Amino acid sequence: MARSSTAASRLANARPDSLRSAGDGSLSREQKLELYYYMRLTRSLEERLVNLYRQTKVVGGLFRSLGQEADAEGSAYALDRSKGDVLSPLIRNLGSMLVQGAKPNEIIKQYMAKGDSPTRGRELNIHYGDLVRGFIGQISHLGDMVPVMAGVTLSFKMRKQDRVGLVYVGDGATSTGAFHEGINFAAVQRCPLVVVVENNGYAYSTPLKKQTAAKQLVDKAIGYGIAGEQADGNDVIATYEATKRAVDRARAGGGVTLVELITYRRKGHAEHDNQSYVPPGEIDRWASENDPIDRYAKRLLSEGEGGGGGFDQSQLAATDKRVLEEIDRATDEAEASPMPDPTDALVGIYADPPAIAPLWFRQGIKSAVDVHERPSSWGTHDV
Amino acid sequence: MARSSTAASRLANARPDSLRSAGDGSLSREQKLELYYYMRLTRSLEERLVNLYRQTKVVGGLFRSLGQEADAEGSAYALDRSKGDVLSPLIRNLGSMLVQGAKPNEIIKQYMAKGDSPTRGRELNIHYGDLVRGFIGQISHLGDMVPVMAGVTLSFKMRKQDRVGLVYVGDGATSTGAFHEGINFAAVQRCPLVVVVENNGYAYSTPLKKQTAAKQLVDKAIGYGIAGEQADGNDVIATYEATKRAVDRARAGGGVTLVELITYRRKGHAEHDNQSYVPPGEIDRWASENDPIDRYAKRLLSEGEGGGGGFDQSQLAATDKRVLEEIDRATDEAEASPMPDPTDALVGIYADPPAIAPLWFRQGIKSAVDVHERPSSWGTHDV
Amino acid sequence: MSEVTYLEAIREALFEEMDRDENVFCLGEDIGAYGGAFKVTEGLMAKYGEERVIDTPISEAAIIGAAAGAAHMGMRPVCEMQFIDFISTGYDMLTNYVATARYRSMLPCPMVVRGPSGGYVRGGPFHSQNPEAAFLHTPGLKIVYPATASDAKGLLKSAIRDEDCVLYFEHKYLYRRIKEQMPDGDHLTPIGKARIAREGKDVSIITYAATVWKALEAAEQLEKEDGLSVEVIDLRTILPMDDEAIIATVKKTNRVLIVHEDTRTGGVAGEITARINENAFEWLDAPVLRVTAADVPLPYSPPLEDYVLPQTSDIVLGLRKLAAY
Amino acid sequence: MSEVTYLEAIREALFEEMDRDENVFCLGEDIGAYGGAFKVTEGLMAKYGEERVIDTPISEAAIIGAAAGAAHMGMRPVCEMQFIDFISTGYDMLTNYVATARYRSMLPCPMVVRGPSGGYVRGGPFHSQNPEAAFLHTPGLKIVYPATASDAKGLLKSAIRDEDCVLYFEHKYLYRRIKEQMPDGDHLTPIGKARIAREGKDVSIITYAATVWKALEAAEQLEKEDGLSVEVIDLRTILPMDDEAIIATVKKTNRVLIVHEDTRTGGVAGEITARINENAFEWLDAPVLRVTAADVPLPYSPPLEDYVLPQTSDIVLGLRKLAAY
Ligand SMILES: Cc1ncc(C[n+]2csc(CCOP(=O)(O)OP(=O)(O)O)c2C)c(N)n1
Ligand SMILES: Cc1ncc(C[n+]2csc(CCOP(=O)(O)OP(=O)(O)O)c2C)c(N)n1
Ligand SMILES: [Mg+2]
Ligand SMILES: [Mg+2]
Repeated sequence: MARSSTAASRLANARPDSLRSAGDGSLSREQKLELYYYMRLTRSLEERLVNLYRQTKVVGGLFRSLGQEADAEGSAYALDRSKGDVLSPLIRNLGSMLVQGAKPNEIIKQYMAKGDSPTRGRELNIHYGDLVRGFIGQISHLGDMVPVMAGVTLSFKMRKQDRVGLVYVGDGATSTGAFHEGINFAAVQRCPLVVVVENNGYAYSTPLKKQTAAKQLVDKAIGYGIAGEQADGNDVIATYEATKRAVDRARAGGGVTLVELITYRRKGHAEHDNQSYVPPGEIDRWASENDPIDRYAKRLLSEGEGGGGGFDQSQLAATDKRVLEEIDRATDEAEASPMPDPTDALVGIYADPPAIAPLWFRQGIKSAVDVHERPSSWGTHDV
Repeated sequence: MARSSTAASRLANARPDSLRSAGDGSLSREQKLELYYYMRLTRSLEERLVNLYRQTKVVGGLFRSLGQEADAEGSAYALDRSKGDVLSPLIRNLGSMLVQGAKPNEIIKQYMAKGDSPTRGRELNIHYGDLVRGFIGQISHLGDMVPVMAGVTLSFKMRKQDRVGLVYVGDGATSTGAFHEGINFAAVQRCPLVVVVENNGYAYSTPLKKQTAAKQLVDKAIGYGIAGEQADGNDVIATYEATKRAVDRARAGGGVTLVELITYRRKGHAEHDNQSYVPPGEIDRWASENDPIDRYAKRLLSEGEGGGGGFDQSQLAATDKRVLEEIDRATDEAEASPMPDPTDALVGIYADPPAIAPLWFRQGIKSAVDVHERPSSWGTHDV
Repeated sequence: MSEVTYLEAIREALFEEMDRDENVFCLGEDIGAYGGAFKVTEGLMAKYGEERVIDTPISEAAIIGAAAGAAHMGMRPVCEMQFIDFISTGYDMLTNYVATARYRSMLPCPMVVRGPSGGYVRGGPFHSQNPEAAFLHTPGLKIVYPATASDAKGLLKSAIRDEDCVLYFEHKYLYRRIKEQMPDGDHLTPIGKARIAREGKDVSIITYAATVWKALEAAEQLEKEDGLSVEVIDLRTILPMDDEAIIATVKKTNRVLIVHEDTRTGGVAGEITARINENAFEWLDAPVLRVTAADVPLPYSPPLEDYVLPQTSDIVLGLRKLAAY
Repeated sequence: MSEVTYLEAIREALFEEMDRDENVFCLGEDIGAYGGAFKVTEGLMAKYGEERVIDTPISEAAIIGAAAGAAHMGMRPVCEMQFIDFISTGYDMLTNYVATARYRSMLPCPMVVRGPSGGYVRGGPFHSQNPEAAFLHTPGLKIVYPATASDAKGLLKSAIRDEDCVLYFEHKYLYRRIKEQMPDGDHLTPIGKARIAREGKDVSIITYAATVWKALEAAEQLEKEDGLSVEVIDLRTILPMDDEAIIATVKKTNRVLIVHEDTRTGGVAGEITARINENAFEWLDAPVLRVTAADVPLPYSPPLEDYVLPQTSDIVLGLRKLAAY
């Protein structure tokens, strides 16, 4: 059982074109269109954030998943929200959060550090979660979410709940001790956990070959005694199917699966990164030949009725339009939102006490910078 | 190259008897006898320590490698001391230190916390090292020596030295984040490092199946993209040969090898452990059927002249005698050694300053417990 | 009822809380079949089974991280570090993930991390640590360190019920050396409240954990030999600190000696001194002094360990200096 | 010579030391081809090659551990943490292995761990940390935290030459905001020596890193508005602490405000307060006070971050309170 996908995992030196092409799973027409919707929503939302970033309305850095929409969305789609499945995204998995029900206005408010954003201005970008909708907010320290999700899924097992967890890590994050300890712990406990390794070729500027000497990341499954799956991360149906197998295995008591999705990070680590370390032509090649939305749209348009496809262009265009309207509304709402009240900073470190007292030099002072003008030599954000 | 030993590593569910039996490498008669000497020295020295422990002359716990002498000694013997190879032992690798030139009197003094022990009473049992002789002292935190040895061997590579490093970890220590980060780092850098995983079936009371879901630990090599070797850890020639292949590979620029040596811990984690968690009969079976010294002695006695063996009983008996004399002398010396001078505790935290000043309430006081009798309610050692 | 040791008190707390709340479970290395390196969890697995008493791989970061994940879902995990020294490998997980979960993500993380701590046992540098100062610096964590058997029980029960993460340090020197009759019923020691271990009026000692007993010995000696009345405050909780109790004793005796077993620089005594300065400076008739371990990794040989760790005689000297000030 | 920024000063130190000693090498995430997240190491790989400027996997514990191993063999590794917040995952390696190597095993471990630290940059809870207090508690480590460009250079060069492990925290807010002409020649700032950043006689501020500049602003304001003369001590080295300089300023002004950007409880200010109490209590005309961050994980939204971190106005209030005492 634990070795069920040795065949897939043996595909040495896999490159997107060498991966087996996917069927269409058993997705209904509505689901297929919904998948398209999430991919488009992710891309357009990030594009809107780029605009806001250029207008300096975003506080801090901006992270893109351009060209990786198929992997986060396809894999998250394999979970069953009605059963209470839970995932934990990383910085390039905005799409997976949207699939679980995160809303564009929340995301924009987070990026704008607004007081009514999900974290009330405490955490940045997409670092937030909602257990009710089934996603848990990441912290920056890579790898740490793997043990956490091992524990989340351990609780499913202990309570005999029919729930599955999914945690994302990048190729870079597989080098962390936390990844190792977490996946091993979950493997021994046979937790219902899917570990999706998004292999996008880079960790910041570091190419895969400086991250690991392994030929392929799915090989790590062997050392943990767990199942491995590998799929073309730019084929949304393939990522869906590979993850679905893993989710089904987890739900059936088969324990942990490591799913390697092979994709490519077309933008820099964050918006400021000029990607000078990328070999010339590489990005263009992926953009022109292997864009996951282009590929999926083509497929939706060309597929015959029998396969559940055969959409026409106007249906996709209507989705694109709907997405933009949604994002417009979200932007308006976010822009109109207030910044946090400074003293909210003192609330909620503990359940008891629910708030701490201001320090003596701040007693009665509501905002540090209102009372005393910030000297011009002390700017604001520019990490 | 990195997969050179896939054959060995594929030996699923290996048990000692299913492992291929070893040749005799290319060891000379003298070397064969020397290997016997080290195994006997290790065992007898530990037996002496047990006596001292029962006499409460040992401070703290006592750790045995009974039944594991073949793996530490055989593997360490594969290093080339004349080239400046370095190893880092764990608690059950006393034998590897002896091979590198550690002396029984040092070991006994360490266990007795003497002032002229290698660490001057600062660290316990075999936690000490000597770079000149080529071994580095471990700390208690399992896994931490793997990154350290990655760095030691990185320096060999940077300086183009013809040296190899070897680090021991137990089956339990493979679960640590430090092990993972260190072996991966060394793998990417192609450091001349051999990682010996001593699989003795238990980590304290925890059996292997609760430590990892992997069928065999050598499988972990695959996930790191490094070579793997597996050998019967109770066959000293087999451990020597497997490790020798790894050492040769490292020296030739072939990078890291993970060597799994399959053995069995016949004593408890430490002397106080009653091994109640061990299935009945298991220990006896290993003791009667698979004692590494018995096996090796038998082999030395039965081998024909041509193979370099054919020793007679008197030669082995002479070695046994020599070992006991050595240990007697070492014990006498250790017993006669002074305890440390209390104020030596303040020396050598930094190079600069070379010593710290005593705290104000200790100024002019040489020994805390001389000036003020320790209340009877405050005992001494009994961890 | 008969007296129970500090160690048995901890075990009683575990049994009672696991009985009370099915969400409570234990995880750690060798805590199940073996009952733990010090046998604290002995009998637990036999009663509650492998699902609720989990023998884990050697992975402190995963133990703590998995506890956090389970705690998010409403479980009440109690993690054992085989020796508290190994909590260092979970430092990131505790300070960055666990401590901030409620604040940054409104996610409760009710869990306990406990383990044998402290020296005076010839354990050497890696089996004798006192890690409280390393975590004092982390808002979002709570830290308790009981000195008596009844507090060992009462604080562990409170820690398990707390809505946040509590680091529960238990002093291994005290495990089998002190005994006490347990209070009746559902005994809870409140987190955040110090205890007056001995009333006095001339000089105060503020301390916690094993050195509470040394402080009491020194106090007795001073009463006998110098006729001085020494108050001993046992903090019990290190974070959040009981400022009220600290200020009260300063106002009463006007002279304070802080004693801890941990090394001096960056230890908890500094924080206490700062709080006294801020809140009760006018009440001080003498400087706040510290008796602590010397700033070295704790050596293992008896003469060295004895020299490095604070002894009763040191406290006596400190008290005399303060009294004479 | 033209002025160089704090960031360029760090880079100059790296180039000079790598030139001077072939045993010096750098390792860290994205420091090579990319030149580091903040471009501190830009140009280094081009000059010294991949062997001496190593792009590592995302493995802080391995970076630190490997540095230790190389240092044992006589190399002089300089580790970069991409953000100093990630040093937490190397906490065990630093405090247990590195810090104790000389003491327990007589093995030198000369290495530097450096990285962008500190807030005021909207970095949120995991890109703004000040980890000095977490390590203050570890004998065997040294800690420096420069406030000026020339100290940034001089301390890094000294750290690389030190025979022990030095944690070198560089404040990312200062990277490109301050500039200075570098002293000529082989400029070394001694480790363990504080600096009088501004002479004064009425009140003292003891601080380090970015808040040195806020302290100087507040001092100026007080001089102008209140006619008070404020002395500002820039510690530069946190461990070992320069007791002499601390005592000297106490004896001079008799009033001390300690300022740090880090959270309050368990921060460095407590230790300084304790040392002042022990060594110069009689010289105090007022309690030692602290202006620090509030005890919360640092939030990211500007109004929150501004509220949590110490501002110049807070220091002004603190100084006025002390002066009026
Ligand atoms: C423990 C830790 N070390 C360093 C970093 C800094 N860092 C943030 S993202 C990143 C690269 C991540 O690469 P990868 O895991 O491949 O994810 P990707 O960005 O490609 O999606 C690094 C080094 C971090 N967040 N955590
Ligand atoms: C990080 C860490 N966690 C826990 C321990 C406590 N501990 C000491 S030895 C041991 C078991 C080690 O098992 P293994 O690695 O298999 O080595 P063996 O004793 O079998 O040789 C444990 C859990 C430790 N030393 N370090
Ligand atoms: Mg990546
Ligand atoms: Mg073992």
